[in-house]
Amino acid sequence: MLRYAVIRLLWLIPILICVSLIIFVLMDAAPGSIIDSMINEEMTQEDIEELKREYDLDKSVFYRYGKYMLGLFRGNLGSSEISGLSVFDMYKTRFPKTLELSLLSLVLGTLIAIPMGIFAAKHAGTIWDNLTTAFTLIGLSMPSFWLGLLLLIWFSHSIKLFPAGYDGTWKCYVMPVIAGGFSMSASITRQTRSAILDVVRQDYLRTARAKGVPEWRVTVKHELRNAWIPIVTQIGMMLAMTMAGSAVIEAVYSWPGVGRLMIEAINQRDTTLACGCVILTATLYVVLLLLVDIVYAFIDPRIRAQYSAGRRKKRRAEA
Amino acid sequence: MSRGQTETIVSRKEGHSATLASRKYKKKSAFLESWNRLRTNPGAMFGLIVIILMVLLMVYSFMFITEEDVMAINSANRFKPPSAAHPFGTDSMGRDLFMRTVYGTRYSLAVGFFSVAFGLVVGVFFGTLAGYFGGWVEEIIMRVSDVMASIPGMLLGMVIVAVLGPSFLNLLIAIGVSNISGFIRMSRASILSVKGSEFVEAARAIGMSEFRIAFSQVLPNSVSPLIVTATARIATSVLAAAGLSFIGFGVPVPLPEWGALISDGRNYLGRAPHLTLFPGIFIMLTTFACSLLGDGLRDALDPKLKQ
Amino acid sequence: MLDECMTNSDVVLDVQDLVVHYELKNEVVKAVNGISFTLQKGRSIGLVGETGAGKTTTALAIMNLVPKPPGVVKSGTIDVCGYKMLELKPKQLEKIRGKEISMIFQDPMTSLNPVISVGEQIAESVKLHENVSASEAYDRAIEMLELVGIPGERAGEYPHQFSGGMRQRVLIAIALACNPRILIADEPTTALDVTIQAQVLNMINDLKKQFGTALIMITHDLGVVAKMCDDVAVMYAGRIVEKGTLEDVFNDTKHPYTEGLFNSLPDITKRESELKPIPGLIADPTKLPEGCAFAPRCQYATDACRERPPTIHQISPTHLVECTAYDNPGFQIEGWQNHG
Amino acid sequence: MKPAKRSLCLILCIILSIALLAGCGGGKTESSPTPTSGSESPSPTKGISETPPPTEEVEYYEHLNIAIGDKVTVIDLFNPAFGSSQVGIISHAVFDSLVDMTLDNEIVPGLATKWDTDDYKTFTFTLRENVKFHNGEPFTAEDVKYTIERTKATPGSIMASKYARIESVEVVNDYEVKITLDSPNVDFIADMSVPYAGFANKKTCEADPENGSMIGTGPWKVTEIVSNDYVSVARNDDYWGEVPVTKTMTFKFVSEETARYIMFENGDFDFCGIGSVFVEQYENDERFSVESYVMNNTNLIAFNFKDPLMADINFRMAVAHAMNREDFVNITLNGYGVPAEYFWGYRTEFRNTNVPTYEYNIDKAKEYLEKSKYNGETIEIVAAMAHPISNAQVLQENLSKIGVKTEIFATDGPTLTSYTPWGNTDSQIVVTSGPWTTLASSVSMFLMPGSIGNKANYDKPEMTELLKKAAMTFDAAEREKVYAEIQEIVATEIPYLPIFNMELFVAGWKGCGGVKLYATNNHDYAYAYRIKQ
Repeated sequence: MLRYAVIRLLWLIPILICVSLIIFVLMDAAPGSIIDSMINEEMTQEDIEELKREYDLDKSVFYRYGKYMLGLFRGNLGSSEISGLSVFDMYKTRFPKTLELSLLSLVLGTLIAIPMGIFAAKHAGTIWDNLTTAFTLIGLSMPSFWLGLLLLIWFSHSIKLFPAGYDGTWKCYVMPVIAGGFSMSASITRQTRSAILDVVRQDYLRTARAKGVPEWRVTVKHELRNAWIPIVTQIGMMLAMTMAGSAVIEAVYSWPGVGRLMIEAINQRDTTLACGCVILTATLYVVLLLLVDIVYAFIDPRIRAQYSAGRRKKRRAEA
Repeated sequence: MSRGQTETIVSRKEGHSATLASRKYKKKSAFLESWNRLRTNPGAMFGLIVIILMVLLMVYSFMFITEEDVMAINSANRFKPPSAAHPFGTDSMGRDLFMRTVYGTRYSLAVGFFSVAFGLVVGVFFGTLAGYFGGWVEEIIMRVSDVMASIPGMLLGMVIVAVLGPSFLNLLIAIGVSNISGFIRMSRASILSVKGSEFVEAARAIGMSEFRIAFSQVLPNSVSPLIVTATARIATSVLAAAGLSFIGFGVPVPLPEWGALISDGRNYLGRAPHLTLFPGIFIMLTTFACSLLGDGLRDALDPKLKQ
Repeated sequence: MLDECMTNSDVVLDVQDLVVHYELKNEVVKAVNGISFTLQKGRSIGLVGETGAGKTTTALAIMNLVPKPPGVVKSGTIDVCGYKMLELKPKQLEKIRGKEISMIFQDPMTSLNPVISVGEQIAESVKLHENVSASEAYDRAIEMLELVGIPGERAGEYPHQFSGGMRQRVLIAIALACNPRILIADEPTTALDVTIQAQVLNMINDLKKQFGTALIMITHDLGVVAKMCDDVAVMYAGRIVEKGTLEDVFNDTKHPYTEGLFNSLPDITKRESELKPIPGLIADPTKLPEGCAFAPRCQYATDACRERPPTIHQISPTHLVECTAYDNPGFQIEGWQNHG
Repeated sequence: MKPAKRSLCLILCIILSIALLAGCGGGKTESSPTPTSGSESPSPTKGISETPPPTEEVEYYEHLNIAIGDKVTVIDLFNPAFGSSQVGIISHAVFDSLVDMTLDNEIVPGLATKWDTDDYKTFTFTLRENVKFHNGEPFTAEDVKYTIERTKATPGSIMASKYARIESVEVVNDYEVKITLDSPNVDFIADMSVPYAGFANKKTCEADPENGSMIGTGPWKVTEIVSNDYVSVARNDDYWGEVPVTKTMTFKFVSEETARYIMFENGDFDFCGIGSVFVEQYENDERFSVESYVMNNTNLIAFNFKDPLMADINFRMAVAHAMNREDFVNITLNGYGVPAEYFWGYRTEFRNTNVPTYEYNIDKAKEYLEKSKYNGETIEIVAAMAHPISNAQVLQENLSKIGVKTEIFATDGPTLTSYTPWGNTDSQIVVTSGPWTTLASSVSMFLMPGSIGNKANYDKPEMTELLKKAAMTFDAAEREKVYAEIQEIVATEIPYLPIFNMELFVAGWKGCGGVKLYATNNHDYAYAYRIKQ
């Protein structure tokens, strides 16, 4: 198992190199550069030439990329070109806010989704099943920013229940979590329902019932444990996606998260900051997916067997 | 031989030819059968009707609404609430929101369709190669797909639109690219599950080339998960396009894409909520319809799942 | 609390005209159309018939495990050691299943939960019915494994690490963990190859004798019935067409369908003789004919057979047949080469 | 009911309920305001800039929350990122400049008590004594020298271009400094009056390069800054000037405009800039008082002279006559704005009003169009940021009325800057805005060849001569004549076509006051207060 994890982490390095190269080259090709966001009318040509030298913009993009990667290998993500603040510090102040939001929406989403998914699967075909399906489809098809705006108007403008932006109290978390969590819980419900539906026809449930196992225990112990794999995959993917900070939710609620930091970085053509954010998010993403795979092993002994058997090529059922 | 037995032998022979005929008959009906099952599924029908409605709206907008109607500024009637003259009211520049929303269907449908098609073609091609040939081919393709997956979709979209400049085509490419890795993973998984089956050995036994096997034998068998993923992706693509336009990385400003309409209306929410309400409902209806149709297709094409 | 099982009469199971239908969207499958039989303590009965005769549905109905949405128990009573299985509330049912009566299934490959260890799955049954601690239940599970011929230390392993035969043994261990009065075996060996089949059957026999468990053996293999069962009930299209002791049914076959079954068995001693399979296909449960369901395929069928439901004739105290042909006393079927 | 039908109607009723819910819950929708015609003088409401009443009678809020219009990335005189649009507000609070400029353009003493010059080339400032930095360090001439030299050495920092022409800074004694320019500049004193011409302490900066330059001499000291989110300041009790009544303040940026208004109405903010669409709503609400000010910089369009068609005077005249300024004011500014006839800033000195202007006249426009080289091709209008993009769309509509086909390239700041460098030939019409400050000399960056602001690529030797001469003539009356001539040329050659001056609004709760609103957007919240009602 450890060997497998180490290999996956080693793969992180080439991935990060590719990701940073892609972002670096793309950002460089974008019209306008870092100094364009600093220029004001009073500057003359010489000022601009000096600025170009200052930010190595007169040299080729690969020179700058090389310098950036040298810094990276020494473990320093460099500092934002425009404000000089270290990228890691800016990320460090912003990331907890995104993490809080995504974890909260995910946890609440899952707590609602899994029982509902099971409920829908167990009553498949009845009115309740249709109701849940309609609910989840609405959740998936409602644009989260639109829902965010509507919540903003209802709960903050008409009935002054929740604050409109981030103000540190628990109240300001409610609306973004609902806006973000609604679609998350909808997709987890769907995944749970179809996972349980696949399991519900298996023979070993009949064996369990023949053993006299009560229905609730059949559901929790036998059905759910076999349905965890697709559910955990979905949750892992959801968490990985929100690590990037849902840019739209953070835009609507002026949430000081990583999503908005990236938008600002791109708007200001701050390549180092954008690259830094992407690298940190990508690392989190890969680590999270690795965690999901390791969780697979705990859930399903058949997968654990593949690792301990040390077979060279791993064949896990990709979702 | 006693009478009973000859009957049985004869009947068995006829039975055989009958089943042969029925099998041919059966082949045609496989499609018909899925269509029947789809037809009886109310959700899928609702989805199909809404999508057809949207396409009709698009055709209507191509024929009757000119660029001029949609862009004409009229400072007199700004922020008019929904009324008979303007079913959806008017926006901050006095333009009729109904015309703009209807005009906007072409963007969302096009984004939904083409970006998924783009992602599907590229994704499935590489996914099939990876799934079928395995070895270092698979390792490379999967790692590239990991790289693309690890860059958050929204950010990838932003950077691409920032690089190529805001235009409708670039928005398509941006979302298409973020769809690719999903299709690669999905098609690889379904190829892996199908690859082991006997008919692949049989095809190899009669000397078919590996390449032909991959694309003519193995791929058709993973068509149904493909269709289902495609419809689900249409829904997410329409949402992603709206999201990108909302944060200013979507279509160029004057074009009335739904996400952009919501973004225009968001500053006047307190004053004129109808500006964000109607485009939002249109987005929701389209994605809702796509998901319903996707579900319907999944149930129709995959009887095992049908309750 | 449930009253203790009636110990005076030795009847452990009494099924009276059980009718079970599956009501699907646009058709009704009449799986069981009036089954009645009883089972004494320690004896074993074989339910024989082709696939689709309603054998498994009967077994599931006895355990009240028929899947509720499509399945409906139209009528009939099932009396397991005095408990009215069809009227009990789920809570009480759960007390009986696994304790008084338990069941093993056909396909061992899918009947064990793949993510829970074998020992745990056995212990679960023990823990449910006897208030013992978890560790005691686990020890009991290891004992049971040893009993069915699997080394105890493998209790921690998972189902995918066992062969088909071994898994069937685990299922038997699970079923007999709480020493039930009745064991229903639904074609336990069909999925296994012959050598393993014999081992499993012998084991069931030994355990049956050791624990005095009554057995319902569901199979379409007459050889298995001959080896395992004291009584036999031949089923066709949801009804018992012939019922009696092994001796009655095998040597004094009365019903044409039973005769057809025996005729389609190859006889090792007479190689050159033609096999006489029963013509046509098994009756369609959704469109059962008026009279006797076997009439269309029966060579002795008369108009009477086709019009009205077959009459029941009590050939001997233990032997019963459901065939209108016996209305005229002189009727004899051709009989078949005596297998003995 | 058959199960299939039941689920269909279920889905339908859910959709309808969502739509209804969203519809009716959307808050009140009033009729649109009747657009008031752009009044010449700023609207009369004089709310939040009254001077604070004596402290005995009233009780003040101790803490004030102020919504600012853009994010503050960093507070550091030598960091390019400090130059966001809110730099004026932060600098008024945290830093002091040598001299200050009042609301009616009058220079008053700041850190310097006395200053004089004879040739506008060497200036000697006598500094105020016993002025302390926030960390207690004394303010001396050494700090002035250090700040100016370090700013010059840091390209892109906020005052770099203004200090570029300083040749040397000489410390005469602790409280006297002599600054020599490389060439005479009549507006040097006015340049030094901008709020962000502040000074950092040499010793502190060398000791703590990271946050050293956050220590200023102003009435407020920075207690906390979360980059791009908020800045918290506390009162500097031993400030040399008048000490504010409020104890602590927080400047916070909320990007979502609707959320900002809601937080303002819920009391999370005491002051908040208001978009023109909502002005009427707050003016009629007695809980708030609203004050407006007219921005000095004129929104205008530039014709790129490097493009053959744009260089054709007839085409520019056609566009001049085709522009209906009412449309621009009503649509982009919702009626609150001053249509601009002159390229000049709204209150920039030496304003010359007897120059040719071009009234809205479709026929004249068509006439000029016939004479021009225009033959039906599509012209590109490039614009960045919300108001210019809206102006671009109105211009597109106006020009389509006289048969000119246009296409809008809407983009963001950096792309526009990189797309329209000096001497570019790709851009045609650029929607931008004119000189910020009230100094006439600020016009030069729009008309001098080679400067960034010159989006029209205007390069006439005669104009360059006039601009240089203006900067050299010391005598005000003389200078006025030269600028008048410059305005004459601009009006006739139309490199820039003025549209309007924006009227912006800042609202505060009843009992708020003490805010000085400058036409250059560098508002002074240093003495803001709010009385408990």
